Amino acid sequence: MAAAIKTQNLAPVKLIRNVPKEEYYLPGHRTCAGCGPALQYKLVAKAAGPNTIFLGPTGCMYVANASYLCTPYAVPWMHTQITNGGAVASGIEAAYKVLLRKGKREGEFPNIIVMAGDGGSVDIGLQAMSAMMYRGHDALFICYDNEAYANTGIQTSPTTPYGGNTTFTPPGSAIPEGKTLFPKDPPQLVIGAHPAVKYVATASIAYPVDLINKVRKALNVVGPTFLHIHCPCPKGWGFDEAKTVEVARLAIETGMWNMYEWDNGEYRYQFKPKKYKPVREYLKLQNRFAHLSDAHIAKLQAFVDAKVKAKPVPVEAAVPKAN
Amino acid sequence: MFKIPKGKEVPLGCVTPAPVGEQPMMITGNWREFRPLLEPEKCDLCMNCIVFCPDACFQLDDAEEKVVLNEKYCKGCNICINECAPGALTAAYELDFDDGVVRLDKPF
Amino acid sequence: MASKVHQVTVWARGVVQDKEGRDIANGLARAAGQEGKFTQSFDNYVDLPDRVNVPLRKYARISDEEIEERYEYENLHPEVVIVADATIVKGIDVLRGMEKGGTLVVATDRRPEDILKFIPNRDLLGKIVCVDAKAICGDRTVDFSGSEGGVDSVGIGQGISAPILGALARGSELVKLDHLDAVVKNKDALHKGHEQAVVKTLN
Amino acid sequence: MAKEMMLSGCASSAQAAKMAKVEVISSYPIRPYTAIMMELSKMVANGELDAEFVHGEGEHGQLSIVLGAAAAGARALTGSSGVGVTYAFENYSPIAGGRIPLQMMIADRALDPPGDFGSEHTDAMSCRDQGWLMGWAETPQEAFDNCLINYRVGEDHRVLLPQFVCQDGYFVSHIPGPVSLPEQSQVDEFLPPYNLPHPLDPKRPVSHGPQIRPDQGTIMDIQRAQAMLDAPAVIREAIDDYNRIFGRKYAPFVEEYMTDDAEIAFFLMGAHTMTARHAVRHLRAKGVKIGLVKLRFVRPWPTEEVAQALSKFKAVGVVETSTSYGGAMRGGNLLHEVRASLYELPQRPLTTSFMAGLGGEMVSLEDFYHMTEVLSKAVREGKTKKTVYWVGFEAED
Repeated sequence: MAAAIKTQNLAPVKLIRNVPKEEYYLPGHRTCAGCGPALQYKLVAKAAGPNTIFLGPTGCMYVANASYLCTPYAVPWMHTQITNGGAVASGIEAAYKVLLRKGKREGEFPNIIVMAGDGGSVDIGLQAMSAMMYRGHDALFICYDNEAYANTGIQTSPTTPYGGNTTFTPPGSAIPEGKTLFPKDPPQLVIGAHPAVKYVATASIAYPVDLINKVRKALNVVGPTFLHIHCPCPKGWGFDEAKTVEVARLAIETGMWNMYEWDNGEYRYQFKPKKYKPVREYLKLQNRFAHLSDAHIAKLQAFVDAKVKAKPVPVEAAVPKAN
Repeated sequence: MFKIPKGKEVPLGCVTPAPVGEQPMMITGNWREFRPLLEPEKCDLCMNCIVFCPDACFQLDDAEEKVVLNEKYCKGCNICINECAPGALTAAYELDFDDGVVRLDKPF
Repeated sequence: MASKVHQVTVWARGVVQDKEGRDIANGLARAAGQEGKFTQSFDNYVDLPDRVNVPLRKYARISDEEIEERYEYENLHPEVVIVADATIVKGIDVLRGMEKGGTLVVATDRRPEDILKFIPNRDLLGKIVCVDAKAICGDRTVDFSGSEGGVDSVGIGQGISAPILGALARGSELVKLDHLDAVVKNKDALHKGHEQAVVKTLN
Repeated sequence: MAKEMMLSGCASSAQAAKMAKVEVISSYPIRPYTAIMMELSKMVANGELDAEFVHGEGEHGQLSIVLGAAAAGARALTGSSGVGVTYAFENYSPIAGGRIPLQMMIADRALDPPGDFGSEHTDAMSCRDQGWLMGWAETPQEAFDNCLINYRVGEDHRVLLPQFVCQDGYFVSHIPGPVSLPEQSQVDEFLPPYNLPHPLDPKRPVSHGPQIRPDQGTIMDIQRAQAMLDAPAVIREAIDDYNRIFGRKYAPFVEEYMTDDAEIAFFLMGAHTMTARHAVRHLRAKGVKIGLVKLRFVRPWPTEEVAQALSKFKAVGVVETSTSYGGAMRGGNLLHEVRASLYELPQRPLTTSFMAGLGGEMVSLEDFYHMTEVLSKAVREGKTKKTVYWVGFEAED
């Protein structure tokens, strides 16, 4: 019944000097010096532009950004509980559909973007996120992944890597490796079971032009889309705050993070190294892995090796496409 | 009916106006131990400092000929120095400068 | 009327000095407790969660009698202010709430005069103590075990907090070096801080 | 002209929502409120109602969806029952604190364990202190009317609070009663379009809900407290207008029945009021000086109206259909508030609590006669024997 209202076509950016100058995530926020998630927020806001509504489930990107009645968002923004970013976005999207249809609001359908941490997306927020995607709401759900519950003081989340030292997985004589579990895979969760989703991608702050273009591609799609963005956290991971981008780059070079798009059933990879560096080079920059023994590192290396060698599942066969 | 002491006011429903250009109630220049210092003759406008600053503190000037640092908000993470392709940025100790930081009563 | 509660405020940088800043407050309180004083030490709750480089406050309180108002957010009237990273003096009114005649301890390689020029309300000070803590033991222990009310599993005064506490004992009667010696891990740095501190009396 | 129909509370509630022109609806199935959503989904499917119907992923999701919708500027409706009401609990305070005036219809139900689908007020009553308007309907007609009245009051800029519009599960929600459906023009005259002062709109960017310091928390609490203080005047205005436009005779807060010269009275809300009315009528015929006071709003609690209404009696029986385990009265929730309302009076009636209808058990005329005996005895003896009577389960009276 509802006609597609979105007509926008956000153009891709070719070079770093074509990155839009306008800022919608402004200076004046309480995120860490060298904050990876803040950097991705800035880039996402640039990519999306002024006709955007951000939703902020509880996490660093709520608490550190919106501290003490100050927010850095030049566009509308709303806090949501850590549990329900996807559901609140669904309601806003539904409201805009009906308000535009009835002529109560004018203009282009807004970009609705949920900016959820790993906890607010694939842990406590999973149900609301999955439902938003299942129902096909026209919204972009971003999981900015700093691999821990950082705002509460660095506790383990489902995306904390094996061997990560967090305040809930401290290494000790009985549990020497710290975190013993291997992480959830957010984009595969989304791709694997949501027929309404047409576009999923991973991105990294190390490659800002690629990140901006993936955001724009996702926003041009009518329907739910998902981005999983790697955002190193100097506090939680224990590295020098000047090295945030360097650590992000190294994650890709070692295979700890993989850059790809899933575009309506088709995988495309970006920045895939010809030869991967050993994960040890990535680990040694970070205090959270300082306690790992050679055996632990070998286990992590084997996990990464298997991951980078694995062929993606031909998802068209597994999940039929919705119209 | 109620008397709200100054400094404790909260807008109705905790809805605040969106900031314009910057959030002047959260000045973060005083977080900085080392400030990035640009040697203009080395700068080739690679734009890395502009793109990689998490706090949006670097911008091109109006003539688009040089990059300008917003010292009011720069937290001194020095990502810009690490990412500067031609090596035009160096870290300078903040106490070596008399100016460049807004002095606040409280941390925020 | 309850007896005077001596307030000490520590300013440090978020994350990179969070534990060291807390160590200064905890070390001071524990050392003063050794001589039978009533003490408390606590983080500024509103400054948390701390972010890398954010200026944050840790507090200690020392009294000859029981401290009656223990449940407060801030030290509103510090008589001693300790600045673990000197650049903080440029961006924050660290002497806010201080009565005339207070003491400022700064970890810096600069001279007291060089620091004082950044402090417009310096006439409040009776004394300034500078110590080149970084040169003595510049380590910044980063550990989250003692944050958010947890129990510190590393111990007090391993890094930069040790020489700063030594300097404090030079410039203030609130705590004695002997008592700090019993509490602080890096005793060498503690004593060097005590010896090398530059004390300048003002007014 | 108004149309007379036999409708269940669920069906009448859906009719009211349609006439309120709700724009976003979020559903999740749980008995017994489900039929509200069944009716609304039919209306949306056949084009009678132009609204977005969003299938929530649970009650928590339902409340989150309508929060987003109402914050964006659309009139929003959701609903639930029993454990569904409590599953959504996290959302109640943010919605009220953010001053988002959406509506939640509750057909009440006992909480687990174990699964009991009977009517009980405990589900909604557990949520009564979050800053939502709250009241119960006695009939499908009142359920219809309360939807419109609550939207009008909640959306008024002097109030801006969300609303729990409650009805007893099964008794009101499922048993059809006569409902007079007004003309749309009457509803339009009564209920202006939804107009949130601060919607999420890229043309007028605002931030909803940044963090505050602990010393600012009281201010947020005061805002909600003030809204509850301001609500009664707005409720009175709305009820006056409602009665005028729709030809009803509602009292804003407490309705009295046969209270002239009454010595004893029942105080209650919701479905069982109807049986109590008939009990009172029969008892009057036998010469018992009894009346009834019905409560229409639990929040804001009408302290003065309750005190004034109850002060003239010698004994009041508070009929409770909710539990407050270990509370001051060891019974339900209403007696706490009734006694607090009476505290300042120089002459207070004897009060006692009747735990009745819990878990959905029916409350019969006989039960009310029995309660009347207890109250009459208290008047004769000048004191109550017990503070709380579990009706039908006391070893001795």
